[in-house]
Amino acid sequence: MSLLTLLLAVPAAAGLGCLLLRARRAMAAANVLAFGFTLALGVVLLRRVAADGAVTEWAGFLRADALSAWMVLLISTVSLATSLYAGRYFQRDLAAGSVTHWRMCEFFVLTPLFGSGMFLVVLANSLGVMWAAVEATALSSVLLVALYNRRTSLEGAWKYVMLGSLGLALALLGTVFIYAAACKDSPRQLPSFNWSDLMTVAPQLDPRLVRLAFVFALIGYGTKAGLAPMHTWLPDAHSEAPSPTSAMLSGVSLKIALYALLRFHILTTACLGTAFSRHLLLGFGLLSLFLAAPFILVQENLKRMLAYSSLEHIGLICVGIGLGTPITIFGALMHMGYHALTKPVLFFAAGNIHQTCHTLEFRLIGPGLVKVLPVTVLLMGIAAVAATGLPPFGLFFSELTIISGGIAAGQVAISVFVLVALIACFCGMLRQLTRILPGEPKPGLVHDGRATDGVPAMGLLLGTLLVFSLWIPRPLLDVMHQAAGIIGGGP
Amino acid sequence: MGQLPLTLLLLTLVGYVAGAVAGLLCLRAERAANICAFGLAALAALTGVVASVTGLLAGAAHAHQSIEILPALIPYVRFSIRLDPLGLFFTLIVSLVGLAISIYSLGYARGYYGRKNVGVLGAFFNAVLLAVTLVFLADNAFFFLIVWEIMALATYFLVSFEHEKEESRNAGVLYFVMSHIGTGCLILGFLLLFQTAGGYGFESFHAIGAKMAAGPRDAAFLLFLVGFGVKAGIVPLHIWLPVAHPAAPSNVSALMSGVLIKTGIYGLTRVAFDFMGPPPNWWGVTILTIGTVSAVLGVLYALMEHDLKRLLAYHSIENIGIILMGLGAALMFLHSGHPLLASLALLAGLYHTINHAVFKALLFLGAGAVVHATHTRNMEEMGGLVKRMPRTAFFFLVGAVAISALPPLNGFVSEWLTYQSLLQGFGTTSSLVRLMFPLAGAMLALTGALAAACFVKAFGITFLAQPRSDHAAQAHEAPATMLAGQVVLTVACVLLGLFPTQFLKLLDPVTVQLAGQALSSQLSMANGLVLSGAVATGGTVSTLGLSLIALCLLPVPLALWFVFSRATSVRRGPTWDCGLQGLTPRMEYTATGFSKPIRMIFKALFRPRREVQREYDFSPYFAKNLRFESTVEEVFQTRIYRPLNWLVWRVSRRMRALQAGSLQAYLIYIFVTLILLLIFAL
Amino acid sequence: MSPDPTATISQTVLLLALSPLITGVIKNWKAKLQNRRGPRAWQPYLDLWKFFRKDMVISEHASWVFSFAPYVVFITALLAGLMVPMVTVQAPLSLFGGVLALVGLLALGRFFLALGGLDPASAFGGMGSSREMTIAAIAEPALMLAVFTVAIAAGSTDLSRIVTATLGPGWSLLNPMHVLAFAALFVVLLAETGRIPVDNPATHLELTMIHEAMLLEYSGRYLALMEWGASIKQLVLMTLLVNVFFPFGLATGAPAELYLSALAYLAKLFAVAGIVVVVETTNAKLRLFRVPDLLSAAFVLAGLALLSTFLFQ
Amino acid sequence: MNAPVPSEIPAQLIALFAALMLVVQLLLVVQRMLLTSIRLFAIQSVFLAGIAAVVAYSNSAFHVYVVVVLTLIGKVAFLPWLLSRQVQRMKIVQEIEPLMNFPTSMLVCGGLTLLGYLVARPFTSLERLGNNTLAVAITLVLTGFFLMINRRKAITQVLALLTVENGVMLAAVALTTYGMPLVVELGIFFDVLVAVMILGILVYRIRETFASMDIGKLSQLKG
Repeated sequence: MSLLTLLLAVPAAAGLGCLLLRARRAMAAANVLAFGFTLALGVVLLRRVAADGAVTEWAGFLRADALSAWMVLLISTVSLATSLYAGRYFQRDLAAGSVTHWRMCEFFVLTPLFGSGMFLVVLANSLGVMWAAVEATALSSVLLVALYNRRTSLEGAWKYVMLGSLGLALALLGTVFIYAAACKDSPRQLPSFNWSDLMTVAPQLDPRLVRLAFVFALIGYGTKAGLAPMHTWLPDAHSEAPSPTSAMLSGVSLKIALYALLRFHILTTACLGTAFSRHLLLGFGLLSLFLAAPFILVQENLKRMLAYSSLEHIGLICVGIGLGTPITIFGALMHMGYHALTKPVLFFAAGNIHQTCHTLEFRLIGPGLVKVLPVTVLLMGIAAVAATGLPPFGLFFSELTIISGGIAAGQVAISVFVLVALIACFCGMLRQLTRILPGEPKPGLVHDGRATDGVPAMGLLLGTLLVFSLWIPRPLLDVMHQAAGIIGGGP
Repeated sequence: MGQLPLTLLLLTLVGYVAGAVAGLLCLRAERAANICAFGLAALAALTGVVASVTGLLAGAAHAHQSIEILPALIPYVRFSIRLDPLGLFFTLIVSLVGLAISIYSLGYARGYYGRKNVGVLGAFFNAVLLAVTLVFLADNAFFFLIVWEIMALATYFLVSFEHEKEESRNAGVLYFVMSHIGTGCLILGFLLLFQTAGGYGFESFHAIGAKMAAGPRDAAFLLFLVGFGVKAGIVPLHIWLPVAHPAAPSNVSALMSGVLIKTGIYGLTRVAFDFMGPPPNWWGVTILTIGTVSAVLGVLYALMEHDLKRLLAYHSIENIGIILMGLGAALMFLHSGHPLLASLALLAGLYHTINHAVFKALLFLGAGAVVHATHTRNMEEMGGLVKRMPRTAFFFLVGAVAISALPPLNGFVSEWLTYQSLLQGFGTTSSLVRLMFPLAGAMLALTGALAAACFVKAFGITFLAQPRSDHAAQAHEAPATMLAGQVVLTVACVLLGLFPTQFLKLLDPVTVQLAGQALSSQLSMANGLVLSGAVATGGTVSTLGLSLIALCLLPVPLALWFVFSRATSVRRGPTWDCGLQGLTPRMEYTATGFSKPIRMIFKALFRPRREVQREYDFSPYFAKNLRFESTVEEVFQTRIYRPLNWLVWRVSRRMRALQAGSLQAYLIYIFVTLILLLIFAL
Repeated sequence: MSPDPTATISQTVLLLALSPLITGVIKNWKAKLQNRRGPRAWQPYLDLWKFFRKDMVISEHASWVFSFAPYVVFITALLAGLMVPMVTVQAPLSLFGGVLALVGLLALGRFFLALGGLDPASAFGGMGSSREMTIAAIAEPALMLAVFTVAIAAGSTDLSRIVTATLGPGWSLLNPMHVLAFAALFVVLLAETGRIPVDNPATHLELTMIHEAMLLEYSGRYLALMEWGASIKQLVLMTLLVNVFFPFGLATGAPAELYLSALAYLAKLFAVAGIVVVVETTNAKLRLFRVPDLLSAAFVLAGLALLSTFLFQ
Repeated sequence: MNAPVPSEIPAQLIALFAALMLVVQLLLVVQRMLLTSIRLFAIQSVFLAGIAAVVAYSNSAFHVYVVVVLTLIGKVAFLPWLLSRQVQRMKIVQEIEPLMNFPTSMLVCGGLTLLGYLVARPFTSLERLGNNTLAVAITLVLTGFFLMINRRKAITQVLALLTVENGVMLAAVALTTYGMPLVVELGIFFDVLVAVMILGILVYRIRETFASMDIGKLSQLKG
């Protein structure tokens, strides 16, 4: 079987397989294997794309260009780490009795399906199929969010699914419009709905229709990508989901929606040849950045704070793309990757903290975690340093790249704004984490023996992060440049 | 010897890295960790001293080659360093002070055995030294920013090293937040330069200011002023400094006060003299004014402190001010086209930089020993230590004399140079601006005198008279390593004070590089015995000569004694107690009391607030017990920062209402956005 | 250029010999002006002799700093004196330091004086030190500004050069700069030498004394050194005042002039002493927190002097 | 290019059905009884299916019949059945007071209709069949959206969501000659199906936990 097909088939198979084998270890192993395999496939795909451009299968139904390859890598890495982490996590949850065995199975079944859904998003060539796949990811993750079946988690799930599917309905309308725009020239036979073909005819599409289409797509996929002001579901879902799921939602799912949006953005730019979509992206990105900081500053719940920080990063990525110069787009892509490697670690650590302190409220956790969960706190600290954009980690470089690109593009005001927002977010994170990590722990809490949970997963991500912060291998660099070219409307 | 300095410097860097790694490897074995980490740091620092001295002696020979220490892996980030005189000079500072502090730490860290993780301390200590050295050597804006941030990060961990204390945690946060804001300004500043230069290499920034439009140029200057000013702790960006320095372990405080804040000075010098090209007049005026204000306010606030380490921290602000006076004057001279005077003023500033590094580190080390011995930072609970820790007391006294700019020690020399440059600056321009020079000089005099007052208080209350608490009474002398560290710096103080003309030779390449004049030959007369102002008629001083003459005069009183009073005897007796039953420590003059006249005179600034509660039986004049509390207000804290902070919180809480939890509200957000966009798209 | 021994030695001797006399003369004249007989003019010599002969009682709390201070005070005063031109234009140590060094040395002496006051753990000493340092601190800017004014005029901080400059043609008695600077420096002199209206050298009333409070625990030869140092300091400052502003008859080299210039010098010195006496008798001591007003007035005067150099150039 | 010139009849039919869909939508807005609302939705879907059928017939595009069938099975039969079963289980018959009273809601809907027409006006030329179908579609989407905002019961929100879906499908039919490619149609169809089922599950769980369907109660997650 061939590459892309495998990418889709393997996780799906793993997920369905988990329906049969009920043992926790077995299911966890299946997940790990599946995503490990996809990671390998991703690397192969990367090499092939780097070597000879886009890969297509099923008569162009599946198509992977540089952008897709990049996303495939992110998805596989984060999912792999997640499934690595999930095993121990649910072991402790089962022990604590906070989930039933049945619910746990739900997780191990749905997660690979979630994963393959995301793969389909980035591999599908037809915009319609892409839409369906996005919807599928949303649906598969809803039950994951509701896994704990607490009042709050149900609430979070409900908001997530309502806002999500509403947004996706709008996105579908946008998709329809694009298709309609394509139809108008070829009334006889069914026009191709493939993105690649649409790109070729883009200049002939009806500009007004495409504008309208992009507006709906922006609102629709923007909701799923958590762009302000459509982001409101994001903190609820992220904070209520089990930590592995939060990691996947924040690490990749947001970026997947963004990817879908990007496809429209590219198409729109190619059709209109104006900065229409760029400016919209820029605006929403700035709004998200601006909104994130104060919420981080006065946040009372650890995972919600992390969710808002994701909002900030998504905003930054949008700004990078919206600025639209090759440098900034490249920076945005870097940022996607680095953020995907960083944020899950924070969520894993939050998961450990949650399982030890049985709460996520800063006030109740209190100071002194470093004495309780030394290893977790160490890794979390590193991840936090990375996430707040301090060297020697990649986000520092990507942020600096975006800002400097902005300055070079003469957008001084925007760059200054971005910088200010980033500093504000930094201050917020610093203050909040200082409330819980250092200090003398509360009398109730003692050094937790099982504190080394999730170290492999976090180690994997942080190691990758550190390596790729200091050294981006040649083919990867090429692919990223290609991807930047694609987004930038290049070849 | 062309490549020697480079090789040695690389060795130094490797040494710091090794120290950090060693510290982390020996996490469990604290003794080993202590010895490895700080020992390696000391060795590396020693190498650094040698390297920078040889480099400076070699002059500008290999100033313009930039060396990649790591291959460039991320696009357009080049990890390149350059051994130019300015960088080498500051490297000398960090290495010299680092050497002393590392030796000291060998003893100091023992205090943490069993309580804290010495390995971590050593690792971050080395990390800071490494980062600071690289800051001074970096040759690429990106690289500079990276090491700059790493420096801030490592320092943050050191400041909140004793994180069990709420105080240390908050201090760390405050420090990091301020520093990060500063970094933001630096990033923007560098990007503005980059816009014109088109590269991030420092060589491409050289004299870039000349090519820039006035607007961006001034903007860049202000950004750099703020960015580096935060680190240097200029008023009003100084608030983190008196909070962070005391909270850190004493060896770290010494490192911060001696070296870390100098990175700000380095940055300003680098930018203003190397990058910005011929400066407009108001730059110099601004820096001179800021310097003056910082100097006076710093020392005034220092006088109000009775926390020994906070007092020293405020003095750092003062001395940064004095350094900036020199730099500002130099900029003004550059503007008015007097390279000679510019070099003189620059020289004064840089000389004071190294002097302050030396004696402030010395004082902090001494304070560290005292705090170590008395378990308190409150001077009101010390006293009488001169008998219990005589050596520490002596070293502290030397430091105090030096920082009070009293002859014959180094503080006097650099301030003398500053005076000279200010004095001769009067003639450089005929505009009203010239009046700034003598006024700045007068303020410098005020600063010096107040500093003397402050250190009479600091030394007198801490070390002299009777112990004011049991801790002080049972204090013990510091271990040998801690003393050794102080010895290094004491010797440095004396040498820098007595042999300025020899030392100034090292600074020649720096002034040549930045102001185009080598001065040491003009500055030294009578083959190095005498230091003269730039122009021979300007005035001369010879600390060495004065000391010698003083020695020659010493026989006079001795002779008098010999002649008149051989027969007299010496008796120890109680201090006159007005006929009471002996003096108790509670009758001594307190630090608060000592500074009261100043507090009264500068009421307008301090807004002192006093509370007196006395309980008495029949008459208020016979109080049974009396509680007196006197506080002064830190104007910038209460007038600027607290309101600002409050505002931010208020706004954030308001915005939080957006996320009210109702699905309808969220839907409405999307709905409105959609409709607006539709209308916009039409 | 390098200091020649004879001049140095002779000036040292002169300083040592002359300083008690000035103190005595002032005391004596003051008494006369107040219709008292007063001590003889040479009483201070006898006092010093007496102090040297007496046994010493040193506080049990005192440390080596206490014993070290007198020597520092004494020697710094002497050193400072050696930088001021007294009878000849060329001060012996002018090469080793000008007016800045002079101020620095006096400050060094004061530093140790104050420490010596704190050392015996007596509240009086602490009070004295605190007040001394405070007054010195606020006197310093005025002093430095006045010094700057003359130094700028001369283009040098070297006292001999300043004196020669003022001797030169450019100088006129009524130059406003000189008048103002002189006034300022005179006020500073009062403050630095602990004279009414700033301090009362005659009092031992605990609430008013400043300088005496620091000496309270000293006795015997240490006290002698302290007193002597104080009077040398006073002499130095007076000399500075007279020779910088009225450098008439200073010998420029030829030994023949020496006698003349010595006479002129004494005359000027006694004149200033007279002024001091008049001021002391006609004024009451100021409250401590009034002193800043006086000194800030001096600062303003010096500032005006500076401004005048700016205006009249 | 010789597109099949639409004869009058289909065009009028489509216009008629579209108008009827809009009318039903407005009825939904003012309808309180849950079961009635569900039936109204079913009726609306019937009209949608009708339009699709007309399109299929007039363009003789056979795969569009598939859409018709799917719509009939799914939106007319299955989903209403599912929802009404839920409602019966919960034994609540009518919606509590919506955020806006009915006159205001009607006004708002009027405004939205206007907006829909404004947005759609440039594109009337693109419509193959009928006119203003697109306007109706957009209006459906907007009013459905408004309905979602306006109602508090979980079920009615689901309904509203479905009407939005209808609007989208209408747009799809109206704007494109032969509807979308079959895969896409299928994908959309099944997504909607699954979505509603999952919503059903959630509603069920919510009822279990909160003993109510009033999503006004779902407001603990703040800030």
